[in-house]
Amino acid sequence: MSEHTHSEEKHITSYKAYFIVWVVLMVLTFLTVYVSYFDFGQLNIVVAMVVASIKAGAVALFFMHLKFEDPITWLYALFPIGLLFLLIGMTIVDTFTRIFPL
Amino acid sequence: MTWIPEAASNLAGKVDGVILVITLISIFFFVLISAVLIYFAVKYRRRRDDEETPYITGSEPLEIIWTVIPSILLILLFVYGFVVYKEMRTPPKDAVDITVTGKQWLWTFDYYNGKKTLNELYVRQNRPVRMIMRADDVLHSFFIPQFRVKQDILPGRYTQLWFTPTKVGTYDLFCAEYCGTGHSQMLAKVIVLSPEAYDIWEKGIGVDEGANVASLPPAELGAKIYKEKGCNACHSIDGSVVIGPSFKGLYGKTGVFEDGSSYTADENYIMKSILEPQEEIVEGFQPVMPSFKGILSDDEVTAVIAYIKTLK
Amino acid sequence: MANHTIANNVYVPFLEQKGFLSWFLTTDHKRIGILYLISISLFFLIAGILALLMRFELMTPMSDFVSPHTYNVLFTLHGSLMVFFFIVPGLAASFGNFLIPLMIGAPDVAFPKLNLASYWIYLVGTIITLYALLSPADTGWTFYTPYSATTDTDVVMITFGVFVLGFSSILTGMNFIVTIHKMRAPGMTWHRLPLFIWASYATAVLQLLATPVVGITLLMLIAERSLGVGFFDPAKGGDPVLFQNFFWFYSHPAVYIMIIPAMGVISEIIPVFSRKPIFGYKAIAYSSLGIAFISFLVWAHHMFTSGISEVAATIFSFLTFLVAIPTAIKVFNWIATLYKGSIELHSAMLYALGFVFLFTIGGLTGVFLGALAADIHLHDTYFVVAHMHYVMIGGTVMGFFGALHFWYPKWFGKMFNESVAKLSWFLIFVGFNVTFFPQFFLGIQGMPRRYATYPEEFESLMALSTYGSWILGLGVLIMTVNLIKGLYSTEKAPQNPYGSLSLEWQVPSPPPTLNFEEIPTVTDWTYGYGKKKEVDA
Amino acid sequence: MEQANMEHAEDHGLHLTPEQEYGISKLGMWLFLGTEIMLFGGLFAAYAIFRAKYPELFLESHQELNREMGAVNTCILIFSSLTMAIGVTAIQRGKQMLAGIMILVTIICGLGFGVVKYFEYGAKFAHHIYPDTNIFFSLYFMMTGLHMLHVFIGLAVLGVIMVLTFKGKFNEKYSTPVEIGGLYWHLVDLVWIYLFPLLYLVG
Repeated sequence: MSEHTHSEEKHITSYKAYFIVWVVLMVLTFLTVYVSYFDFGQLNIVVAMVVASIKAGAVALFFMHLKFEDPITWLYALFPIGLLFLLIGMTIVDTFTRIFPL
Repeated sequence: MTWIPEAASNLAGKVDGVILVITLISIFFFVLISAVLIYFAVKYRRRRDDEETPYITGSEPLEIIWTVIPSILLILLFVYGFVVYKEMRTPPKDAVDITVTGKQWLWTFDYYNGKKTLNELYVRQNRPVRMIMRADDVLHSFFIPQFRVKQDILPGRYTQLWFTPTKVGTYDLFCAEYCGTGHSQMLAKVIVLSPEAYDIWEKGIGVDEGANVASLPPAELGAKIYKEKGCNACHSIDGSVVIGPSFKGLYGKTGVFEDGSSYTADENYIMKSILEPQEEIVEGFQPVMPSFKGILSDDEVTAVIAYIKTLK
Repeated sequence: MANHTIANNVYVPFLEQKGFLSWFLTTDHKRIGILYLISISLFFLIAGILALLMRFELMTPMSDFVSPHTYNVLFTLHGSLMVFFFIVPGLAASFGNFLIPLMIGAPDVAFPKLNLASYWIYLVGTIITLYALLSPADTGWTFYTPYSATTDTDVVMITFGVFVLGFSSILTGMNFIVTIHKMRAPGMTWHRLPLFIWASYATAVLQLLATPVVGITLLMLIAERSLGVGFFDPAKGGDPVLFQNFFWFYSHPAVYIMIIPAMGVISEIIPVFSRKPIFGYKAIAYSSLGIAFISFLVWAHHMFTSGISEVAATIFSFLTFLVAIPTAIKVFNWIATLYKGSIELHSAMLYALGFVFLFTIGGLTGVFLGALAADIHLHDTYFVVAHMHYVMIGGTVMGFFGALHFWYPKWFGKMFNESVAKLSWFLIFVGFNVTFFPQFFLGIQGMPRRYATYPEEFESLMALSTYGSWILGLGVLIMTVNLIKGLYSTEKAPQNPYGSLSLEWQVPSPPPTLNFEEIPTVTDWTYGYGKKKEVDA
Repeated sequence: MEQANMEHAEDHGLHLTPEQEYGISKLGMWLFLGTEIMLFGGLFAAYAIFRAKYPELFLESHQELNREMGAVNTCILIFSSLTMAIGVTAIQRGKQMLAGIMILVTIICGLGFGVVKYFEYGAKFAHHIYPDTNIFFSLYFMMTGLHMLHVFIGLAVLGVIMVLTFKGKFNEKYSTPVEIGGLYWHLVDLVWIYLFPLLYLVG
């Protein structure tokens, strides 16, 4: 099983990098709360979700070291998200294309 | 008995077409696969223990053939099924509406002409009808095998289906979605009348075995109503408690209502229970019985009472 | 693997150690496999007896043996026990546990303790569900709302039991995926893996990612009953069909959790008894992954009449037809493997061929249910009952029995009586067809499922089906006795009675505790049977 | 090395090197995180559908929630994620004391999150808002409740890891449990990153 050892060499992230990510996360949190006080209609949820996804991406990539993981880990990190979109997407397709008689 | 029930609606023949085509294709593939399987198993059976076998690991042309041919067939079948489905789901503009309500465990039908029936659906031959359906409590499903139509009905929202009955006759209507203890008793009859007979029924003159019914003795008529109007879904005649009290030994029995007052099950009590079931609830039972006011005539109520009297 | 050395070379079979704790604290994948095997077999027999009782009641149109309510409880328990306690853990947990490390050349699974924990979780789920039997639910195994939210019977306990079981399934799946990724012996590349491993991998992915959805759905149902929330209650703005969407998002992949391992078993048995390399290895391997993936896309084909939109029904019908393609590929490849083989009709091979035969019927009748117009008529009738049993019994259970007979000597180091095994196969095969083939006709005639009583015109076919169930029951009884008796036989099984090339047959029967004295180095694929031409080498 | 190896091999029943065990455990944890995503996924799907169905109800109801408390909790969780990440790097560099303290801070943050949540729930109940009030609050209580459950599980796991860290069980050569625990804790943060805007901000 020596073939695996190379890819599993640990990558150690520096404290400084974590602080930068944390500052970015805090700024984004402040931003999303601030924006929520204005009414942009449907745009609100879009902005909120985009900001949340950037934050989630930062946490996953740096705090969780996904950036340094092998393709298999990437696959299993992304595949459930794809499935989740499928579940949400298709149930929405069903719910909102029903024809109501009367 | 034929392999598929009588086709008694305009849609039935089309659905049968789909079923038939798939059946033929299935039989073809099934015979092919099992014939080859048995042929190989016999022809290449082990005769000696040291037999040599060739090292064959696969064949790309074969893989492609048996991927592509079924794929094409399957897509064609999908399209065929879809085309018929689309027609089944698109009611014509001239269809008349009947509102169907399912509840544990009976069907009520409200007609466009103001009539209302229980567990009996009257439709006119060759006129398209649209069912606007809703459930009162849990899921049910409106299923008429001879018409090849089925649609679940749900509480809280309407679903629909349509058909044009093409043959005069009486057909079974089943509840096809499991709905509890009385599920298998949630049956109704679909009565397809010729245009003339339908007009008579619409004017309010009983056409279903009118003369016949009148000549029955009350207790026998009551027994008939007990089955046809769905009393049997909730009231047993053998003493067991299903949903409502059993009819066995009911007449003359005494008991208490939920508010504590007591009653004796005499003629008036039974009549009131049939026509205004929500007024007084016997202790230990749920207020679930629908009113049969306007569904059973006075004579019919009398007949049911006479029938209950016979169940000692 | 430099530091892998075991001092003693004395062969100690894994079954050697005795005592209760040596079983319930074991982390040996083979022993855990046996624990699962015993548990699921018990539930199979119990649920099978429930089925016999139901068929007995259905012999006549009236409700004369049990009351309608009891009948409803019977089919609910039969379905729940068969699905959640037998067939979902089924082959994956029992034979998967036993075979995966052996086949890939590993001493154990990646997380042995977690493996044991999975079994305990399974037991806890079992106990909760048995407790729920004090007031058995009458909802059907699908727990459809709003009936499940309103019935007086105890739905919370049984769904909670199933919820707990789900975690057993999830952890097992996770364990197997990691094992297959990380624990393969040197030289065991992906394209040398036995097809059972490919099948187990596909199954594990489904267990891992589909099961949590049913978990949360059942939690929502429990909240509906206990906290009064209204996700599925139209009176509170909820939607009963949403429950079905969520439920089938798991339960359709679950069908493949049940069947894919059986397909893997068949792919192992057929080459060995034909002495031929499996035909189209890559096609079978990738079709397992293909089926697993597509199975996430087809869930609403259980719901064409349930009130989903026409648009959704059309999309799902189309995707459903796609899933037939990889399935067909497998069947064709199995049959092509027989070509020019040297076929021995061992009982395991009979089960494998029976599988191909019955599964073909199950698959083809699935096409009826995938086609929109035909499904409208056939949905929720006995046609569906027959189709499902052809896939589940004709497919999975045949595969399970085949696996039992095939790996029996390896697992226990003993032999069963082969003639009796063939006889029981014959009874099971005939009994099964007599039981379920008439149900296709019942369904086409319009006989709805889950009926405690039924109109008289269906009586003759229903009675025939009941007679068949007796033959089937007798066959299973004989098989069970034969296999249990085999355990007490004095005859020792040889290491490799069938001349298989797979790794598990290269260790003694039963295997030693750590499987391999030394981790093997693999140089060829598993299916190198037959005489190679120079070019191929 | 040999010492560590023997110990964990014993632990594992398998004869794996710490490197192998590390790779195995990490892949296993990521798979489990995939499961968790799907577990919350059902609720997210329900949220998407009911929000699309009843936008006014969601808009109205979400104003009952305390945006400030939610924001404070978000900051707490993000900070705890930072300390957790620092703890992981510390142990990878062999600094057991620093790692232990960082995990302790993470646990304190987690408890703080729980306290804020306790007051939030209390305020809701005081206003007679319960899970059966309407669909929005059903979702609110189920989503945050399930999340809270994960926080508690995470706290228990981190508690054990912290004790072992202070006892010096982990070092630069063997830090797998700390990293695995960290991954789980970050997932708790990840889920909250979505729950916060969905429930508190846009409704």
